Amino acid sequence: MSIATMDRIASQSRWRARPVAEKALIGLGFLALAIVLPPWPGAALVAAVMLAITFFGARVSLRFWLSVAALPLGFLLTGAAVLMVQIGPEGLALAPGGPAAAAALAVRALAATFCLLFLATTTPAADLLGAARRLGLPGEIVEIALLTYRFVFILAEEAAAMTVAQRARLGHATRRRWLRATGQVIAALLPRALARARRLELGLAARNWQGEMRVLSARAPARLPVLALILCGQALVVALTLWAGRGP
Amino acid sequence: MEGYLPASHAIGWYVAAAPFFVAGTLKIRKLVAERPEARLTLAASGAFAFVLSALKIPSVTGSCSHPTGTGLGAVIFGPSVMAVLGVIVLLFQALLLAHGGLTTLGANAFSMAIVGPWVAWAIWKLGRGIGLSVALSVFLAACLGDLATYITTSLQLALAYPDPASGFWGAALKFGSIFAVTQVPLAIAEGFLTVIVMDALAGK
Amino acid sequence: MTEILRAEALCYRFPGAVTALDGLSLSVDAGESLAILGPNGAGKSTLLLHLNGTLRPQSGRVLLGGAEARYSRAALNDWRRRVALVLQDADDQLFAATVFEDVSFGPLNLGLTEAEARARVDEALAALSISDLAARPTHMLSGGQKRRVAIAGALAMRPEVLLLDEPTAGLDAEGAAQLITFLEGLVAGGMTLVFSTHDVELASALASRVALFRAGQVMATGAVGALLCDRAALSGVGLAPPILVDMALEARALGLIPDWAELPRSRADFAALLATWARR
Amino acid sequence: MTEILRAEALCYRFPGAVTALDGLSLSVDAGESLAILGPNGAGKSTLLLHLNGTLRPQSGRVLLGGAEARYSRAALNDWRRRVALVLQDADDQLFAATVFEDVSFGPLNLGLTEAEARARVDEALAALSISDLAARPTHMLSGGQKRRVAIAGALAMRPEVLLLDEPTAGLDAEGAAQLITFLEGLVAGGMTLVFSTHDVELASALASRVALFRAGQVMATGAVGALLCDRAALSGVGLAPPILVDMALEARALGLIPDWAELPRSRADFAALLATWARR
Repeated sequence: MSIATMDRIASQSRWRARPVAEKALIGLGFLALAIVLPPWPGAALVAAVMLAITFFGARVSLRFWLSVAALPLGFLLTGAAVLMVQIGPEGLALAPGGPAAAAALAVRALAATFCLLFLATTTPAADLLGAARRLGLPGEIVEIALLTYRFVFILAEEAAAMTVAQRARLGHATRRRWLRATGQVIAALLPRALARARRLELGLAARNWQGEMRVLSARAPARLPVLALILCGQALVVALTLWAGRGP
Repeated sequence: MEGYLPASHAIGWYVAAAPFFVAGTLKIRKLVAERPEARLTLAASGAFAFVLSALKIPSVTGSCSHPTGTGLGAVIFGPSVMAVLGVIVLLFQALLLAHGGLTTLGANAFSMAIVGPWVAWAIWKLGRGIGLSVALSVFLAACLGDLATYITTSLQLALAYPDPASGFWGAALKFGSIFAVTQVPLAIAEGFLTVIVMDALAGK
Repeated sequence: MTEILRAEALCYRFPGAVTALDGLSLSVDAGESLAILGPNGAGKSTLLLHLNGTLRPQSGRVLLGGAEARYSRAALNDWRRRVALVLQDADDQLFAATVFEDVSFGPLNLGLTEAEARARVDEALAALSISDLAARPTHMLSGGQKRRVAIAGALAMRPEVLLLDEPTAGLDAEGAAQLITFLEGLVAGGMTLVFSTHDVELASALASRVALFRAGQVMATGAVGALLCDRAALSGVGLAPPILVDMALEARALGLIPDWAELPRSRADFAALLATWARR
Repeated sequence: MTEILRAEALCYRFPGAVTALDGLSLSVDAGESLAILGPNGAGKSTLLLHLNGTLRPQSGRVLLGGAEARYSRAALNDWRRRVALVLQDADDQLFAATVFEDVSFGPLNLGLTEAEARARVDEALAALSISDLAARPTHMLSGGQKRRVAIAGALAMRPEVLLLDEPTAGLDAEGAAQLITFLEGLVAGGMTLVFSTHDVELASALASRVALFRAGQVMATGAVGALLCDRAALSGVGLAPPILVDMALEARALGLIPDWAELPRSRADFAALLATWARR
């Protein structure tokens, strides 16, 4: 997957135009629940709800979602496997509570990953940063992050083109040459990145830049009833979890 | 990855990383107040760090992986700025690539944007101070900065998931040995890579 | 005609590089469309950066509406409001996440209120027929779309003069034709246009006057009809007349066209000439 | 003629983006100069990336010398040695400190000895008349020089086919003319050339055969003389015939040129036509 793919998917999402606050409340709210609530049945409920919202609400492409989810899920398997074993006096052995611990971790991590994937596939990172500024993150940091976002795609394209050019001249023929060629790409990329920064400085000066990066936003404001509905859904998940955990 | 740490640990690492992030932010604010265009340079540097962390490099053992760039970033930009740029990079890794996560951002920032760069920077300074060559200092800084990052990650995981029989240290050994298999060859590769980069940069 | 901009004996040298401007003088009249024509590396972009105060001359001066330009923040503010610049690579100018946000940058820098700025953005997007792109992320635009957004960002400041660096570079025939038609419309509406190019065909299609550049100096200036058929002057800067003009000159030398007849600027003009010959 | 490369029913779609190649088939004969002509975004660059194995088709296949291409590391190495690629932006291709080092990148990757590689580099630099630039740092070159160095880097691998993406983009008239002359020489020496362009004039000057592209498909292929005077086919991809061909077609319609006469490919050809009319 190229760096631009997820962003492309997010900006073409059916839910792209939805207010960021609504999507953030869904994604981040359930993310918090996923790690705060007891994994069973709390995180499992969150996972189910997030899958439903992702595929039936935002209609994210299953094929794309699976291609993105594969990597974190791979990590998850290794991590959970570690919990299955213990190091005792007689060396490596199966941990007594291992399977249960591994399953709990797996459910929580799955639920949390589904929340992140929902956010990442429906909301371009730039929208989230704009919202973070409104929530009080320092303006300079948000501006730098937004400019980073802008530069990321340009530089990624340049790096990709350089890699293609190197491969065309057999730059990856051996591992040693590959490592060397990658070093050359990185070394070529840094001055290009800084030169771009200087050129953008000129370009912005020509647009009468006064030292602050003010722009108008055309984003829809969040709707209170929708926010309330989301909160109700989250309260319901909490209530169900507590009820189930009440014991016999 | 997302959801890997229990809530208390997630919050704890956010709190632990916060002072470094705030210190870096204050430094950047001062820089930007003096030279507004520093925003562009910092952003270009951050984007550079992100793109470099998405490049594929061959590891010594035969698999491929991604460089972390912590050593290179620390040597070029300094560790305090790297704390902020590193957090921005980690945020975009989560949102654009689904690598890492938001609940684990604090923990990852602590290991990759704070411990790694500070260790790399200290070794670079030390190496130059005791008269090692530039190449060797760069190699050690990048390689050990990388390792420090992964040792920190292992310890973070061990804290969260102590071994039922042998406790924290047993868990640290378990997580550490898994990382050792994958990360030691990669750290060596990244050390070589960083030397090549610094060498090529010096030639420009 | 009223002079709106003038460069007098400008010199500029980038540190560690060759001299970009070498005592260059040039004046721009209100309402004209001036092509800065010359080979790559002649100093064309550097001149444009001087004409809106982005670069400050190392010697010489720029006059804006007859008065010497000053470089105080207030003066620059006023200058850039009046003289907008569109760079060759739109990626050097677009920085915001979406098209709408980006175009609003200039108006907000002018100190307009949000409502005024919003109106300006809508107007500029409509002028370039890209209102439908407003919410599109800037990095997902095609080259031609980026160019339009950059121009919209400049027009949203309602300038008197629009400076464009290689406006059709990288565009395909259709994209270039659309842009030329749009810019012609702007000039017809009273805008003053100054654009740099290495393409005689573009100069021929869009300019009313041409300044020939080489090595940081103006070698000649003249009306487009006169200068673009001056083979000697053009070859002095490594160029040749536009194809159709060249062929018409050939025809004139052969006695097919009378000396006083106007030279063709478009395929249609040339086709009309052919029709005349066919009727004989 | 022997076929050297063939694309069969290639499909490629970038995730989340429009389809770049849509069941495209095309064959390249040894020794020809083939122009891939179409508007921006038609899939031209994506095709070139398939022709040297950089991208792997999502369906369809590529044949190299009649055998289906394979994507193992060894097969790719052999493929790319035989089919070299020069990208549109030379900056993406030059990363070594000096011109000499950069051109030696390919030969060294082929596993040649230093002495052999050195000989290859000298030969490639001489072919492009840039031997004097050998020690020059790559970032201190002009746009035209960078393009030549990039081509030298490809030629130093002694490929059978040279793929060029928009070879004259960004060059001024003089730079473009020099490059075209050089590439003509290469073809005359037996090289197979495949280049992408949105410029009919370039296709007319350099190609022996043209493939018209639109929306990831080949709309038509034909000899340059036949296809570039087909107004209907060209307008189907948003293009018009080269200016001189267009005017000659006009003249033919008016009865000034007999139907069987060859259409002009250069200013000299057209001037000769004019001379014929003047003699009548």
